[in-house]
Amino acid sequence: MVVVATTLLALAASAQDPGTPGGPGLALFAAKALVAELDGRQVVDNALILVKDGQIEAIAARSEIEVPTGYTLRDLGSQWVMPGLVDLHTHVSGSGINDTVFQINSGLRVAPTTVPANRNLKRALAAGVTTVLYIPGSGSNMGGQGILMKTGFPEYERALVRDPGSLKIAQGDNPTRWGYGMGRLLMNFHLRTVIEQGLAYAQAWDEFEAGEGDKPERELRLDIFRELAAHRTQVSTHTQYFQLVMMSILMLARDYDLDVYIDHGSFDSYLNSDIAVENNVAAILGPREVMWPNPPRYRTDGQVHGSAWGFQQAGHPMIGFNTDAPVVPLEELPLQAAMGARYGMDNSAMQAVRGLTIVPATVAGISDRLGSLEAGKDADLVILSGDPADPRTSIEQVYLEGETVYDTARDRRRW
Amino acid sequence: MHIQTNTNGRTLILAVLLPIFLSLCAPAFSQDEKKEQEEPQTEEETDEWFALQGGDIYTGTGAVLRGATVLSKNGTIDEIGYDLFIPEGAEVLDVSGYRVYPGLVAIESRGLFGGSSDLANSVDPFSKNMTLALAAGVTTARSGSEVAKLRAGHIDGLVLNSGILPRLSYSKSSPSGKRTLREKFEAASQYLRDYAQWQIDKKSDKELKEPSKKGIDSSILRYLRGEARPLFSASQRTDLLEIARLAQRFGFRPIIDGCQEGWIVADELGRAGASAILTARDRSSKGEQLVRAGGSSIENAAILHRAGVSVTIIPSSAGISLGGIVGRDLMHLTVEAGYAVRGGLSEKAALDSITIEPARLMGVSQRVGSIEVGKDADMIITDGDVLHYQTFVQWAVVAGEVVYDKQAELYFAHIRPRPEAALSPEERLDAGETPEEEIVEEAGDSDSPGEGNEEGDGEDHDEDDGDGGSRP
Amino acid sequence: MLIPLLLAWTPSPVPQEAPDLPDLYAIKASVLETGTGEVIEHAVLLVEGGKVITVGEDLVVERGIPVYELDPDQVVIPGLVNAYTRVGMTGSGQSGARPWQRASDELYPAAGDYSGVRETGVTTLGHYPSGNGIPGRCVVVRPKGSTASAMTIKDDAYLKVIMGSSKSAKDALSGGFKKADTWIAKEKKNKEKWDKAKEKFDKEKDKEKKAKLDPGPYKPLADDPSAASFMQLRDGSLKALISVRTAGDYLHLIDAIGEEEFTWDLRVVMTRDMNIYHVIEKVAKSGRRVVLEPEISLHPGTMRQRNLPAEFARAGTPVVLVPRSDSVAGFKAWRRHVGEIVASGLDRSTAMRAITLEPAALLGVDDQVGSLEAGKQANFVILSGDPFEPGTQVDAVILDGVLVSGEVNL
Amino acid sequence: MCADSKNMMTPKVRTLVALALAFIGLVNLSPAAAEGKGRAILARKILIAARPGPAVLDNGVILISGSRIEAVGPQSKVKIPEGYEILDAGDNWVSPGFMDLHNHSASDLRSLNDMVYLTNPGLRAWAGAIPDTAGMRVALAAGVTSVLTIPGSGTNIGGQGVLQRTGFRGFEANLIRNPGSLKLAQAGNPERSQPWTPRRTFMNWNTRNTFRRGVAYAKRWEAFEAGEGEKPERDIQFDIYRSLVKGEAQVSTHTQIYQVVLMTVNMVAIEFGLPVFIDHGTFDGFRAAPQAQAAGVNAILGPRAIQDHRAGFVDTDGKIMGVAASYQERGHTTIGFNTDSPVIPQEELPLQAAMGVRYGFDNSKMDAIRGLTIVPALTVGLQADQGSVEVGKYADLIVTKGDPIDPRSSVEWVIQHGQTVYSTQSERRRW
Repeated sequence: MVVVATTLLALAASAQDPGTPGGPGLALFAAKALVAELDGRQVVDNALILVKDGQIEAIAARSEIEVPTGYTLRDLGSQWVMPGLVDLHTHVSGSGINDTVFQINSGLRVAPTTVPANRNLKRALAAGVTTVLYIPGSGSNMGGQGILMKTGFPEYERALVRDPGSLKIAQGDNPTRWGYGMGRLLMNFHLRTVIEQGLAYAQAWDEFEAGEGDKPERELRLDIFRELAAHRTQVSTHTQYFQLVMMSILMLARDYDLDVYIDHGSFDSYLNSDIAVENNVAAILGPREVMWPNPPRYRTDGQVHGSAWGFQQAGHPMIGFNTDAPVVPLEELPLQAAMGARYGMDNSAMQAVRGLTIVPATVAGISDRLGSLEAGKDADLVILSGDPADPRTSIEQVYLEGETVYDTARDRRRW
Repeated sequence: MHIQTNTNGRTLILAVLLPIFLSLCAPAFSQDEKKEQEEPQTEEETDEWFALQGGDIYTGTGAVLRGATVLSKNGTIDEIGYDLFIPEGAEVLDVSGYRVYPGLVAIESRGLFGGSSDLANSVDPFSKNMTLALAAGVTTARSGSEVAKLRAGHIDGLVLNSGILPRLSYSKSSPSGKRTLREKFEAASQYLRDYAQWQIDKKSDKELKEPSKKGIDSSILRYLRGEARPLFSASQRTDLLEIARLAQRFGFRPIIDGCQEGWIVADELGRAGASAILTARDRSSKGEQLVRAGGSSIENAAILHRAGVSVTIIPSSAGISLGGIVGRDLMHLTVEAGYAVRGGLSEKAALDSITIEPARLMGVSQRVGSIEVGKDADMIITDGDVLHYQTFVQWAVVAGEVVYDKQAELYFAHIRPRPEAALSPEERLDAGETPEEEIVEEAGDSDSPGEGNEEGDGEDHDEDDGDGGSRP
Repeated sequence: MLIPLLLAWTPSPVPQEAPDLPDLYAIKASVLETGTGEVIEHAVLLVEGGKVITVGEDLVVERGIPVYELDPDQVVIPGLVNAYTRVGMTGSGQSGARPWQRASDELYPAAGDYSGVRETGVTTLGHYPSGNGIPGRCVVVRPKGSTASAMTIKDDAYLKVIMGSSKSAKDALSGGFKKADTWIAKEKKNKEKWDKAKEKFDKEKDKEKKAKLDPGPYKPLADDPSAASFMQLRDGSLKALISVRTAGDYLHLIDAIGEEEFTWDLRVVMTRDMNIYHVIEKVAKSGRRVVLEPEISLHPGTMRQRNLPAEFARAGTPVVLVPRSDSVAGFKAWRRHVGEIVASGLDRSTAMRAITLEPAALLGVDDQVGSLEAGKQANFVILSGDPFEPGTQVDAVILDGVLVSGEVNL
Repeated sequence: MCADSKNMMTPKVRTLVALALAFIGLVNLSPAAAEGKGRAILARKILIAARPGPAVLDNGVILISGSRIEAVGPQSKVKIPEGYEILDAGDNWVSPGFMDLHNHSASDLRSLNDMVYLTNPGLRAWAGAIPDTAGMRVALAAGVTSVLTIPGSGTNIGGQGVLQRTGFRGFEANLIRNPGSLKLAQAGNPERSQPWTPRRTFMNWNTRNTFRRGVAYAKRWEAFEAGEGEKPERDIQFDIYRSLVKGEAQVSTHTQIYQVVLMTVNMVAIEFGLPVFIDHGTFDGFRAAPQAQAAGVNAILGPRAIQDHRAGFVDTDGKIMGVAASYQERGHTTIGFNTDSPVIPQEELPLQAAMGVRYGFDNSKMDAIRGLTIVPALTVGLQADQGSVEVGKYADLIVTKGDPIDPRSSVEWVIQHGQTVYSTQSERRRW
């Protein structure tokens, strides 16, 4: 009996940690919790967060709820708590992600190239970045399928959040380097060709599964479109200039009804913000945060226009940030938000924090698990000394599904 | 009625002659001028008279003489007015119903004279381009360092002046170049001061010897003495400012070619007594890193002119182009001037910018650029407002001789052949046409506008409205 | 009284070595063009010693004189004169002014072309030296003879000058005359110096002293060949043939000549878009000859045809026509080409004159050749018909009274 | 977007957006928001430019309600309703906004030519379109209120053009019609740009073959939609031909010398029966004017305005011929003008007409202004909405100091869809 118990304890040793699955509950006291709900609470002062089985059980002001018995208490003193940061444009979870044999590679997947918890990801974790979308490069029009993964788990299965995480489309520039005198018009045509095929393929399957029509022949190349058609995954677009972003919005989102979001929209892309709003296309910005003084077609009269500011001007509510790591080191994701705010983005309603958490989580369709401090969501918590966007702020601890994966008290400070 | 206008005409002429002749700068030129003017006489034994009768004469001095006559003797205007006595054997051209303007002056040209440099010995006076330039109203043009008349069919009496528009460079692209030029100016002005001092001192001390000219740039001395004006090519604000400062510091009047951002620093240029050679339609966007105004502006000519900078206009291409893309070459000098009007320049100033102003810059304003007694009989006869896009030169007269006749040449005879084209411009869809303005302008610089003109502008009003109403 | 001779006409076979004609003979032709513009029917041409004794209509031929009665279709015309050719010449010229240079120095009697030339009916040639600027002097030859002197009719016929719209070209001409002036001045000084010395010598009485003072005979200044040429132009012993391309060139030529007075004619180089028509009146007034090809040119920028030779002629300018291409083949086509511009408006007799007497006059040999008149060389061509008809053949060519091509039967 | 983000625009957010929009005033720059108060414009001279219909109206008034013209007439007759904002143009002239059917510069200029294939009917200029670039802002200030932005002529069929306005911000606000046209370049440029130097006969065969297949594809769809035959497989390469066959888009043809223009008429218009217009027509193209006129092929001419005697083209007997005049002389009655911007700066469109007139185009019936307004509108089938000052059409109007094609007549005001989109009163003159 006792033996059993002890063995059980022994077995659960790792699982003993409070907050982790099977372990006892964990109660965190924090001076401030950046809740970052999509539509609702943003901040809770003197907050109490209950964590159980890797999930957030409850979050409220200390005065409002009792700490259940058996819960381990941790007082974080003056420190803040916030949800783990999400970056939807990264390339550093592995290598070998730019296949440029063909222009259209809707069948390729980055999954087989993934190296979980690698050096880059570890440093990112230490910066509070807990979830990334790992996508193919923009060497070709359609680079392939990315995956959503957590940065802190060394095991692929645990790290994986969703595969396919997105279909990567690159509309201009980089792919043109590919040669053959190919310009944007032809690349655009190729995209349309494969999307039309893909959607037809998806529809054929739907019909078959609905019992109509006979079984379509399986086509790896087009399977991803079944996911897209069912809105189970999104299109992440390498799209920057006005006319490319316009295409992302009007062609991909409006005409083909794909879940698409602007991935690193820069330069004069913000001039599309009104149609972006109309068509519910989120704007994930960076690593270029300001319009160059000398944009390709528009004049700014020498003024420096922040992309985030620009989108905000048209009242765009879904502005997020990305690093395009390694273009910008993944751990500098918060800096992207900081720069957005620096160059004019109104940050009065915590837009910077939202842009690092709930906004990307929402557009990636994982806000049921991630992106905010809400009951039922993964306990991916970042314990930090203050405003996350402020470079002076230091990250003290990072919890992943309740487990302490980074702790400056225990590990050497990585960032 | 006639007599009255006639006298008006005369007073006008007198009124404007004086200032013009006074304004003749540079004694250096007057010598050249004598040389030039003798030539014709030596060749003709008998005087050659030419009378241009009945046209509305836009003298270019502000005066408009309707239905008047210009009489020229041996290529020089002898008399302008009404009921003139026409000598025996004079060649007479009746241009009633047409307009007479001074021949246009192109401050830059390519390929009009056939020849290379040394026009007197290499000109091809029958070249197609020369005829086409005359068809565009150009009767005087600069080629290299020479300025010459388009005397089709002649190789004499051609070159009016040479060694004109000496170039200097003073640009931020070459700081060292700027320094050396500044030093040259320093030295030259120092020399002039010393020389003046010496003039005084030597009265007392005979031994005192003249300061040495050694190492002094003689051309710069000429600029400082106001005997000549240097030409700079500059378009950017900073360069323009620097040149203006240099000019004000040492006291010379620069001519600036390009001048795209002149409208931004117009006042400085005005104070420096600068003149601008520009293309009204110049197109350039400013450097984006600048938060101030910059780049080109359609208002450039107007703003500069308002600031007292004399403006000379030249199209973006100074050659004759038959490639088909029209409106940007020397065949369309008047169109370019039209764009300056679009930008706010007055019609009068626009006409000056392609006649008297360039003539002044090239030191030949005592010969060409306006219709005045004593000047060369270089005139163009048009079927309407010279700045209107539809107007064609019907005849071009150079040195009192018809050197171009639209109907006699192949090129444009078929376009609105003369009888039809004799329509007065008012009958055209043409609002740019505003003689009132000329009169107003001219009321400024001469005592009385004269009834002849007032009457004239009255007419235009009526017909203008009339035409509007009569349209379907 | 006239002895009618019947002669059986047989078309001449392959031209074999032509049988010589007697020293004295008569030619009876139904048509003979003298080259002066006169056309004689039933003409009789009497030749003796290579010269024309007389020519006229239905002249009585003394008994015993061999009479060659031509076929009724055949026509006799003077031997053709090409005043501007280098056929048979081989030299290559230099550029710059070399007015002393002589084409005669490069004559090569054995040149194969001459026999070909003879067959075309051309009996007098004006050879000019090649080169640019002022290439040199023309020599007049007959296409016959084994030595240069045997060929030569006249040397220094004209000085070829090339004029263009350029300072260098104009200076070459006006500068030449300046050279002449300076040489004359020098020579004058030289002479004066000698005269003084002579005077001193003559005055001197003392024998020894006198011996020392003897200046000897006057030695004129070694003459400067190019200055000399321009002095010759002035004194009329040399004329110029000045070639221009455009109307502008002509005006620059007049400008370069300035006050100078000398004899010159004009060579107009035919180009595609010729604008020489601008100065046709001026040229006519100047009374100069003009040398050009029988060519229909286009009015610049159009497809309109212009017959410039006819225009020059109509304006009163004496026209000299030369073959379009300077080759034996060109010589063959010559009459046909002249025929073309006759068809399109050039007066016929002017055309005939333009290839015979006028060029002879240009070369200054019209006293010997160029027309069939008493006392002139018996150079004539027997044609199968009208000279300007395309089909017309050369049946025989007689040069200095001697048959040099084809045959004539009794 | 995904399930969650579908509701990203919660009511709260939406009001926020609306507010924000209102604040930064983007509203006045989108046609949707044009509705509301009426306007009355008075002017000494109004160029109606109707076709068929009058050319000019003196001392007239134009009533605008919302984005369209409500009434046009003499000031003496037309009554201005209460509360209408009155713009008195005084002695200035009012005319319809200009339209250029050959524009490249309302785009990024990097997406003009895809040189991989010779015929690319599937490509869309849309993908590179930018209606309100810095350059086009200047064009607007010159009165150019709509353009047909087309692919380049690097290949025989460059792709589909797009019809855009220039007065508003962003693409959708400015979109008139997409596809606007199919760009066909028969010769002149394509042979230059291919490494394997195809020649005209091959290019013509290849182009013709593409058209044949395209039209066949369209016919199959027609049949299917008429209930005959089964559903054809979708082919976006050829979809444009469905629009062409329906007459919903036209073939805009880079076509120049005589034989090429003739081929445009004979092949595209007559053989395939597609709506097509000449979009250059220069050099000696005018020799085919009678055929073009007979086949109803409009001539949008430029940017070359004259033709002199040139070997290989035409013997003009030394004359310098006006291109437009030459079409007119040969009986062509539907003539417009273009710039091929950026070959000619877009703002110089009116100059093209002026030069046409200068070189002999008969403007006594005011066809020059029509060539910039109603003719292009007719040519692309937009005459119901624009091209003249007539009731029911969009209020796209420009106010000029005088004759609008005179370079001296500056543009003072540009009104698009009833709203002031440019005015020299509120900003420095751009042009």
